[in-house]
Amino acid sequence: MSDFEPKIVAFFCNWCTYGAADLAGVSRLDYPPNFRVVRLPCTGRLNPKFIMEAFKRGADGVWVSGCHPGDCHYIAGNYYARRKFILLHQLLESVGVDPNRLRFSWISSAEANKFQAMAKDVVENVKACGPNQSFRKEELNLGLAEVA
Amino acid sequence: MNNPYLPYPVRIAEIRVETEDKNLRTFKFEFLNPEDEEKFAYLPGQFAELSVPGQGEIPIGIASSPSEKGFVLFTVNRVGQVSSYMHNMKAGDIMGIRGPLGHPYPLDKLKGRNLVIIAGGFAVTTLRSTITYLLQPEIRPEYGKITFIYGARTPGLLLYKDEWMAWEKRDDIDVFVTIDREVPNWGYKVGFVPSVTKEVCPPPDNTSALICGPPIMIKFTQPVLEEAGYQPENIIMSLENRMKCGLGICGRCNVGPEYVCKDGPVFTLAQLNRLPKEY
Amino acid sequence: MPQLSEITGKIRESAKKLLTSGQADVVIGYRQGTVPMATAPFFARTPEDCDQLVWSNFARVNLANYLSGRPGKVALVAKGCDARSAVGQVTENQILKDNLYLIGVPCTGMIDNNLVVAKEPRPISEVTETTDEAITVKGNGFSTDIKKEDVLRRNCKTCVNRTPKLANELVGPEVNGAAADDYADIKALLGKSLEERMAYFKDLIKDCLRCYACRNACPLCYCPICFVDETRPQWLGKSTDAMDTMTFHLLRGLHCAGRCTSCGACETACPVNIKVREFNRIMELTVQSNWQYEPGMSWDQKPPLTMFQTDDTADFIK
Amino acid sequence: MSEYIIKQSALADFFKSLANGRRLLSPQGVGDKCKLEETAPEKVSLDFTNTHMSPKSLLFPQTERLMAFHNEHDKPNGYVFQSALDSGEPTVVFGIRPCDARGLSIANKVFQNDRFTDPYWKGKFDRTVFIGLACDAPLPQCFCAAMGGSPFGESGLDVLAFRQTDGLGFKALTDKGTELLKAAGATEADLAGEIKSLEAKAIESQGVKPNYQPIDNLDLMDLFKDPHWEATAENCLNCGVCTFFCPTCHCFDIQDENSERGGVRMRNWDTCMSWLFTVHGTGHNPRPTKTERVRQRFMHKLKYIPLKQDGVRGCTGCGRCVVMCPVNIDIRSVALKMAQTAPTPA
Repeated sequence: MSDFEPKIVAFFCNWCTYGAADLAGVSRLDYPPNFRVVRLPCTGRLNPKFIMEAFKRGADGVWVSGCHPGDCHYIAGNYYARRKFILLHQLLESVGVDPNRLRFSWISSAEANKFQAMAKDVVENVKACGPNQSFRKEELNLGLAEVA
Repeated sequence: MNNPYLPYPVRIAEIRVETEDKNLRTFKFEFLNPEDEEKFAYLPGQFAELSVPGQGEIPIGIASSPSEKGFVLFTVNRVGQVSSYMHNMKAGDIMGIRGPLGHPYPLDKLKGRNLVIIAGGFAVTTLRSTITYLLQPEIRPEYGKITFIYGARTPGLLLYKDEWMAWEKRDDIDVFVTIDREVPNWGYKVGFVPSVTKEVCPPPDNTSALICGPPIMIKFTQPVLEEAGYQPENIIMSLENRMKCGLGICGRCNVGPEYVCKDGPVFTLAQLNRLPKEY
Repeated sequence: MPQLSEITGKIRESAKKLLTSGQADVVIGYRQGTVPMATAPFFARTPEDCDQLVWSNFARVNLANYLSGRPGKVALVAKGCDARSAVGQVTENQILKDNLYLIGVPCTGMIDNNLVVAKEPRPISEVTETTDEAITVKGNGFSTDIKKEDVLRRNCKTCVNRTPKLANELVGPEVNGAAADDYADIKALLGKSLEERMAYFKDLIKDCLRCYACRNACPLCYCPICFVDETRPQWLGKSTDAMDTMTFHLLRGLHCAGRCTSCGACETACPVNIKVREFNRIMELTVQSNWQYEPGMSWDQKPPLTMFQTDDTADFIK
Repeated sequence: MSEYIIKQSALADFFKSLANGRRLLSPQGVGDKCKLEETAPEKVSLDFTNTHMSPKSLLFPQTERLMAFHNEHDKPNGYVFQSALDSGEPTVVFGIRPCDARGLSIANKVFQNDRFTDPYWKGKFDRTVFIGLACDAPLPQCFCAAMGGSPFGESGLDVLAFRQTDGLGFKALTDKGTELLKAAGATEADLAGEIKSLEAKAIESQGVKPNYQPIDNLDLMDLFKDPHWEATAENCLNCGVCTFFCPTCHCFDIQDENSERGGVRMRNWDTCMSWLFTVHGTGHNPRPTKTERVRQRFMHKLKYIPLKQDGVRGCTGCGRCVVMCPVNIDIRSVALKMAQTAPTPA
């Protein structure tokens, strides 16, 4: 399991965590390269179907990160988002999705160090869960002989 | 057994941007296996399913004429998943076509008659096929006078410019091209297709009309023809509906008991008058 | 113990009055079904129509489903849960409160046909019901009495709000529901391991046909285009893939969170008898424990997902 | 003579011989779990009413792979669809009800229509022998006789079996069926009279037959334009239950799915009750509301299919939609309303 490198889909708010990732980069702070980042205008834009789509297509983990409560660029987007997260988090855990696969965080654009630490923590947690085998679509059965 | 769901593999030989808004492109396909071209024997008015592996299929009228050998042409509007994907493909790419499907315009039954061919917008595709077919030297004498009325919103939205301009110079076809509103240096007609039809369409005696266009054009052209004395049996139209199989099986394109894919897409107005308007 | 005929009489009387006085253009209620153990929604538009309205132990469909976007003045025959759904339709601006009249029927629960069939597996050709406490099912050479409390729908057993308190009128004596729904089943489920839960839910939906009867029977599902019908992008495959099916059920549960009134219409509609309400119940419990919110209990409350508190607790967000 | 008998004592051997070299399917389980399943010969049961779902999925699965491609552009056949036709093993179905067999024969004329043959359906159809079991005690929701069928109907079957006091009687209906019975050692007998009287009794037990005949003679457009459709559809929730359970509903959607390695083109059951079913790319929808969609379903069953299939109705009277519909839309009532349509004066 030690050589398992998880694929993690990250949804970052344009105004904070995305900037933090940038800052971590220019500050030469090392963090694991397991993320495919989707930039959102606000975590309020995060439709739960995005997260389902990521898992469905085989992501081993999902990380959603936005502005600290009170810091939303659009005043209240992350407050609404927080309510959605509460439901989604509970629902997925209830149906047996390991909560370590799904991370929510608040990281401002100045918090490059927090970003770095969080990125490492997310990857470690997902690694501990192992590859996502139970909460994804099955590999397509092509039902064909290999191409000559 | 022949599998009608399985597309013939084709290569995109050429892509031509047809309109100024770049939403219409004409794809020229060549069959990967030459014997498939023989199996794909078609007549004007039929359509095919263009099939992009992994994206899906779209039913599109065949724009080339059976007289044009070695390739087939389709003009595709950018609308949904498959057509948008196709608009990003390039010459040399491989995809598939499946067909020919549906019934052609009943040209063999129209021999000896005059034809008025009315097209609106990009629905001109199968009529381009028809005219190209009819203008072959050995075919042309079998028909009477041919009148072609073609309209689009603006000059930039007219397809196949080189071709209709060449047809215009011929004396065995009358060509009337029109746009909705006057623009500078426009040397042709101005006005909607129904009014141009009213003005130029030949008398109904021994004449059949072939119409293909957007619903709104058909809605207003049909009464013009009827007023001019055309019988519903002699007004021939091509329909479209959402389709999947193209074989009269999957059940969504029906207009009453008739499947647009299998029993159409070409119907006479007389037939349509006896069917629900579910198209 | 009210006679069903008594309630039926009052519903008809009220409906006639509403239609003649012009207070309603249509009264949506139930009529007798064409097969045993069924009723059908019925739209009464004239006083004569009203004689077809009935009350039954099988009046399961949630008629609030027909409210969304309906023009004109509507009167609705509503059980406790249906009335809450109707109130929800008002709070979600699907219909104006002034155009809605609720004929409230205090309800003692509706019957689950599957439980009847479990008790009496022989083909049933006739059902007689006179009170809201028992039914008699008859078939070729048999006649079996069944007590309603033995064959109640799951949601009716734990129903707290049986009397539609917000209705414009009540056509029967108030009834008391369960003291409280303790969500014991859901809590027991959540006590299991992740693997067990995943296995449970996968097994739960394995027969799902994706006919979407649960969605369409639900008064909350009035979106003009449901996410399962979106094509660009297409969020859900159309095959019987288990994960696509799971996605549908999870997102349906999520979309109903804070809005579901436990009317059970989804489960009743399911042709393969999936307990689809499991997903809704998880969400109900979450909404209640976080925001102490119960939908459809007042005309002016805001649904929990359309608002927020700056101090909402979410310890899992790091 | 095409009738045969097998005594109770020899039935076990009969089922064994059916299973010889073939997959034997028969109804197993009770209630909503009753379905056609692969059955060991000793497990075949005659004690069932009907399967929960129609048997169409046997020949037309809810999801079926049609073709696939490998995502290898550089290889000659990479990125080109290859057929994934798989007709499965030779199969014998014992215990299909005549209504359902009739449903398959109606769908068969769609899948093998005047212009095209669907190889996926045909492959499985040709490899399957259908032995029907006549209904001697139809259910309250059954109305096959009113729809032109019979509890002893023969359409779509290779053999019709029926209960006798000692064992089963059989009527061979195709060469396939005769062969099978002979191979199983069935004894020839003259049962025509017995079948006739049993059939009459079974039909009688369905009660009074409503008369749907006027629909056949009414004009398509008169039926279509009749004002009752608005009210008929008013209840409808537009779910797909009726279509998914119907033995003759055959509509499907074709979908592509991808992975890194390649992709599959598959077909999935679809339903005319769905808005998406007919919507055009432009957003125009020829059947925009539930009224049109409900009308389409009933017109298709009771008018369009009869027009295309020599008067055979597209409803077999199996009663599934009647009991499954969450809002009790009963095709029998709808058919009666249609039959009462006033024709336009000529």
